Amino acid sequence: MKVVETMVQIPLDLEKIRLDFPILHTTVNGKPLVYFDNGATTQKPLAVTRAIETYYNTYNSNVHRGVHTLSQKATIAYEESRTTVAGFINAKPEELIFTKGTTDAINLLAYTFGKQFIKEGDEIIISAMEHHSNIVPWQLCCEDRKAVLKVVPINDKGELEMGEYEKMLSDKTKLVAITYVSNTLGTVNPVKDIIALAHARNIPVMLDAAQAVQHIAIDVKELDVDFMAFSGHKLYGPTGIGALYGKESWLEQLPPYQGGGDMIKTVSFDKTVYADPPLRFEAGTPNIAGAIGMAAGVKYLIGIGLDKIATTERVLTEYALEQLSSIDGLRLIGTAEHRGPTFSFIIGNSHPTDVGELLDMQGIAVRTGHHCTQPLMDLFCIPGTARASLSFYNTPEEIDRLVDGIHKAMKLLKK
Amino acid sequence: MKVVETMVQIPLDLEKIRLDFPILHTTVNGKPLVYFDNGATTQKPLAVTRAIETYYNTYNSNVHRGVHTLSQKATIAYEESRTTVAGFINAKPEELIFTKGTTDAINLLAYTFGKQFIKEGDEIIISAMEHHSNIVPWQLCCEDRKAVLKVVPINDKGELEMGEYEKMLSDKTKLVAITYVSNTLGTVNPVKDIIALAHARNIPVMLDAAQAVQHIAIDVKELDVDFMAFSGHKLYGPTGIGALYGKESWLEQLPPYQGGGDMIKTVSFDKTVYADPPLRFEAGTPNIAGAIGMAAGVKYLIGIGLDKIATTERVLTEYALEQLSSIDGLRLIGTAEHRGPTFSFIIGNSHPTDVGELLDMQGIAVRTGHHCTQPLMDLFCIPGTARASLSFYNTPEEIDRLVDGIHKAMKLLKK
Amino acid sequence: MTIKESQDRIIEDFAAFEEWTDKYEYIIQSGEDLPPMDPQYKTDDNLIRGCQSRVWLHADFKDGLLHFTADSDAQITKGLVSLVTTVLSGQSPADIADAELFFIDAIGLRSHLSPTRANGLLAMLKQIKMYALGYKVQQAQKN
Amino acid sequence: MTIKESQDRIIEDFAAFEEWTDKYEYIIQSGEDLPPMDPQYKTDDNLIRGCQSRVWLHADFKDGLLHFTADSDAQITKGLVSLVTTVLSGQSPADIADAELFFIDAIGLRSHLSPTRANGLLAMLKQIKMYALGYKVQQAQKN
Ligand SMILES: Cc1ncc(COP(=O)(O)O)c(C=O)c1O
Ligand SMILES: Cc1ncc(COP(=O)(O)O)c(C=O)c1O
Repeated sequence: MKVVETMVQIPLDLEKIRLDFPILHTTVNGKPLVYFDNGATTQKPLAVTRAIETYYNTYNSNVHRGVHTLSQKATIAYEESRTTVAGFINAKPEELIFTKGTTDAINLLAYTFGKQFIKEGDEIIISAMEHHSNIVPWQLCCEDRKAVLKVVPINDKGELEMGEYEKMLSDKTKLVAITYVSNTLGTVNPVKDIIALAHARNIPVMLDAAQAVQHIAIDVKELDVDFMAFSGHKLYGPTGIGALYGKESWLEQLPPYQGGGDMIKTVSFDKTVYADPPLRFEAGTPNIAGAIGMAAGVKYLIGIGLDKIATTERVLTEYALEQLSSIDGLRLIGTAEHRGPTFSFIIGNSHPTDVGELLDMQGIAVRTGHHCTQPLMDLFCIPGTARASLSFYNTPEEIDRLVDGIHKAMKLLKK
Repeated sequence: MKVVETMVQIPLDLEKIRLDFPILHTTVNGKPLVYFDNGATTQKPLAVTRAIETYYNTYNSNVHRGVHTLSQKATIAYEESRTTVAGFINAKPEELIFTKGTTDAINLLAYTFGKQFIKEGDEIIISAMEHHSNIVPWQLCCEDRKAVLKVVPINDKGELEMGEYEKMLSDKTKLVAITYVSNTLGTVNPVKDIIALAHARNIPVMLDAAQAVQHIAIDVKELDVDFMAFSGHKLYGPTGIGALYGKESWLEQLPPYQGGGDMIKTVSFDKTVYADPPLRFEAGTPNIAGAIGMAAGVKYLIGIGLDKIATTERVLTEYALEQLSSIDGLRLIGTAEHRGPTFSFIIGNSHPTDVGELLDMQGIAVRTGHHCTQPLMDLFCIPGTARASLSFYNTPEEIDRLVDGIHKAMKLLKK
Repeated sequence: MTIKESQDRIIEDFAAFEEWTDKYEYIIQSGEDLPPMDPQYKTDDNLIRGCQSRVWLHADFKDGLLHFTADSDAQITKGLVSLVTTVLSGQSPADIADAELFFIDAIGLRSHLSPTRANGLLAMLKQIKMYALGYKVQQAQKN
Repeated sequence: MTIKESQDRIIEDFAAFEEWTDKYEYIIQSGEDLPPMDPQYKTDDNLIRGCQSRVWLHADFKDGLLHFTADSDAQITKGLVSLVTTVLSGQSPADIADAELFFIDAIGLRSHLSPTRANGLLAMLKQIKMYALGYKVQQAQKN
């Protein structure tokens, strides 16, 4: 597949789209920036920054319980943002809790679900490819509730061992918490099967969709998933905002997480009555600008077309895979059949940091290190990887620059 | 005190300062906006929105552990923001944890301090004038730890009964958590005495400074306070960001709150080692733009001069107090000797909502309701109040418009 | 008068007002004109709790028609409650169930129907519709 | 050569480079020229853990002078470590303690000293200073 061929298959006018992202036109170390660290955080279209600016400059106000005009406007915008983000995954607004991000969402669930449903000896299932944010909250939960954390192993390609998973499910299992897409390996997990197998035993499933919502159109009803967590900042939105989706029937059963303003019906020193979901789980002044910005990001994506985004990313993925695989001495970590546009690699016995630095000198931003998946690094017996994670606004030429950059780095590192 | 006299005493060029706040030049219901809901959230100077915009458009990237240039820039900016906000209260950066806001900060403390130090039968002291955010987390903590929540009463003027407080302190007391400034009554509490009395018994004190940092220059070292919580959005900064200050010696002793990326040293499925404070308490991708915006807001205030802000607000407070007190049939709720620019009032037996709505029709934004202090409302036997809360960017003429507005509302409501 | 007619009349009244104060005077006066609610009906069951103000609503079914008595602790809400009950009281369950209440929007007080307002008015309207539907079904079964 | 002189020499070497690649070639080559570290010194005690790469540092005190041997698992870090030990090895504790390491900044690699970089270089420099101070105090007490 040549670059020209590849470009023909891309259904988006990338040059035009890139105008929406001012940062893509900056330079790093004297070279035009190639931003391949989208797995860590995506860049923001002007639609997002402008929505935030408009909010602050024209209708900033605290939400809920205010009768004055600005407060009404801000409340309506905040609640409409909830509706927009919920609609994006085909959920009802009542089923969408705004959180600080994926990590906050998983902690919220681990605490409240743990408190309500997890008893001594119970089991929670995660996988070997989880991000620390989907490991540590469950470790803390299991420690607290004297429960057991079970880990689904993966094969050499970085795919879940579904047979092992099936065997792990038992009457002791109270929750399955697994990532939809691996942030390190790029693996897209068979979530439908994961959910079906768990539901066959009436076990609820939480998906860590931090690396999924920006690449795959998700319909929570069709998936029949019970809980799902994701971050705004990886979805072309602001930092400090994210969401936890939960089926109404589940959310109703969960006790509050944080206490404070907005999450209560009535407070007295003797007895406090909590509000219904989702407000029950949103204590304190929410990240109003964050929610508005997140909704603006979601609307921007819908405007471009989720199908076109998916096609573009598939083409880029194939091209990158082909190009990277052709580099002698480069080892891809994660070669799953079903994958997203995320490529972890190591070069000979080079340290990923060196590779990252030499690419940075050429204006190419990749992440290096363990990507918050230390257990996975231990499994592959490597200290870390360099990771190029792509977005629909990346171009085939940028992939060529990466390949050239890697060659140059290899030469310097004598690999 | 007449309006002209008052204006002479104000050391700031308000007209010039108001140019920094675009929203102050908008209209509501056809009248120029008078924004007196600063207690709920303050408006944002251009310095803040521009800092956020610059971040997103020129160096947006995830922080920590990145070697590429953008990530380095973002990390440095994030950590410099920590230094700026810490410096604002004379704390060391290691003592400042970024949180979602005051509510998040208090919940963080209630959970971690509770887990580490609170046992069955222990006591935590709060006061009768606390915001729900400084009540409910302690209720949840006491419920969890089987501890007892003690409430310092207040007098008719809305001042703490310091004698009662002193009597309440005992060997069972493990923590005092009290507000610095009441969001409903405007009362400024004698925090030095509160801290001295607690420290005499080696009891740590947490201050809820959500309504204090924006009005009073605070030096945590001089105060010798152990913990302090505050919000960015009430300090002319963005929503979704705030801080918990904690003395190093205390923070070191606290277990983690949320689990996830960034708060760990090493993770394995067998054993996870947590990072040192403050990162130990900042799981997941932080609100990077929020921290940068909060620091920009703090720098803006320092640029204006905290002393000038304090003087301006004192003059405005005196003028407003005089003008409001002169309204026949208006009852101030909260008449403490030491007070900030926050005025809760009721008019005859009118419902606060009616007053709020009629003021809104005149372009004047006040908050109405219980202000998240239901127990306080119960104490005063009222359903709520209308609350005008001022900032240094408000003017004496705006106070005049409020007074006129109240007269008009009274006429319509026949009070 | 039909539900539509009495709404049109209110809208007509409001059309004459030049000042927003006239509008509010009218609304507040309507609240004062509302016949006092029998204390026995001011029960928790009849209470519709908004976040800010409270509304009590009681329905009577007589001779095939629904009659509402209501109250609120806030004057403006009470005025609006009064207008709504004036429009809907004495109508048949079927007519009430099918009615479209356009007058609130037309007189510029739509914001009072916003779920974010939480003054009880929206909840009261829902409650009225529920009563009406209930009686409508009941009558249909009888016939 | 004094500490200042060897730093000046490195800066001079770098001044000749036109391309960034030349700079990195030099650094990486310096790493390769670093005498291998005796495995017995590659202990956890001597390990300085950065977030990304790791550095081992061992100090020997002989005839009033400090000698450093070091290693890193990353080539660029190792090169910088090599330059630093070349500059500082064989100097007196007092000179090392007082030394200002300006060359890293001068050759354009200041970012490697950023605490956010966490590649172990900054921590290594701190460790070297601590050794030097320790021996300096020790010597002062002896005299
Ligand atoms: C005294 C006080 N404490 C706590 C809070 C809660 O702050 P936030 O909503 O920003 O978390 C507020 C703000 O409403 C307050 O006024
Ligand atoms: C798979 C996965 N889960 C969870 C997270 C945590 O997301 P956040 O840092 O936004 O809370 C990330 C992001 O790093 C991720 O990639």
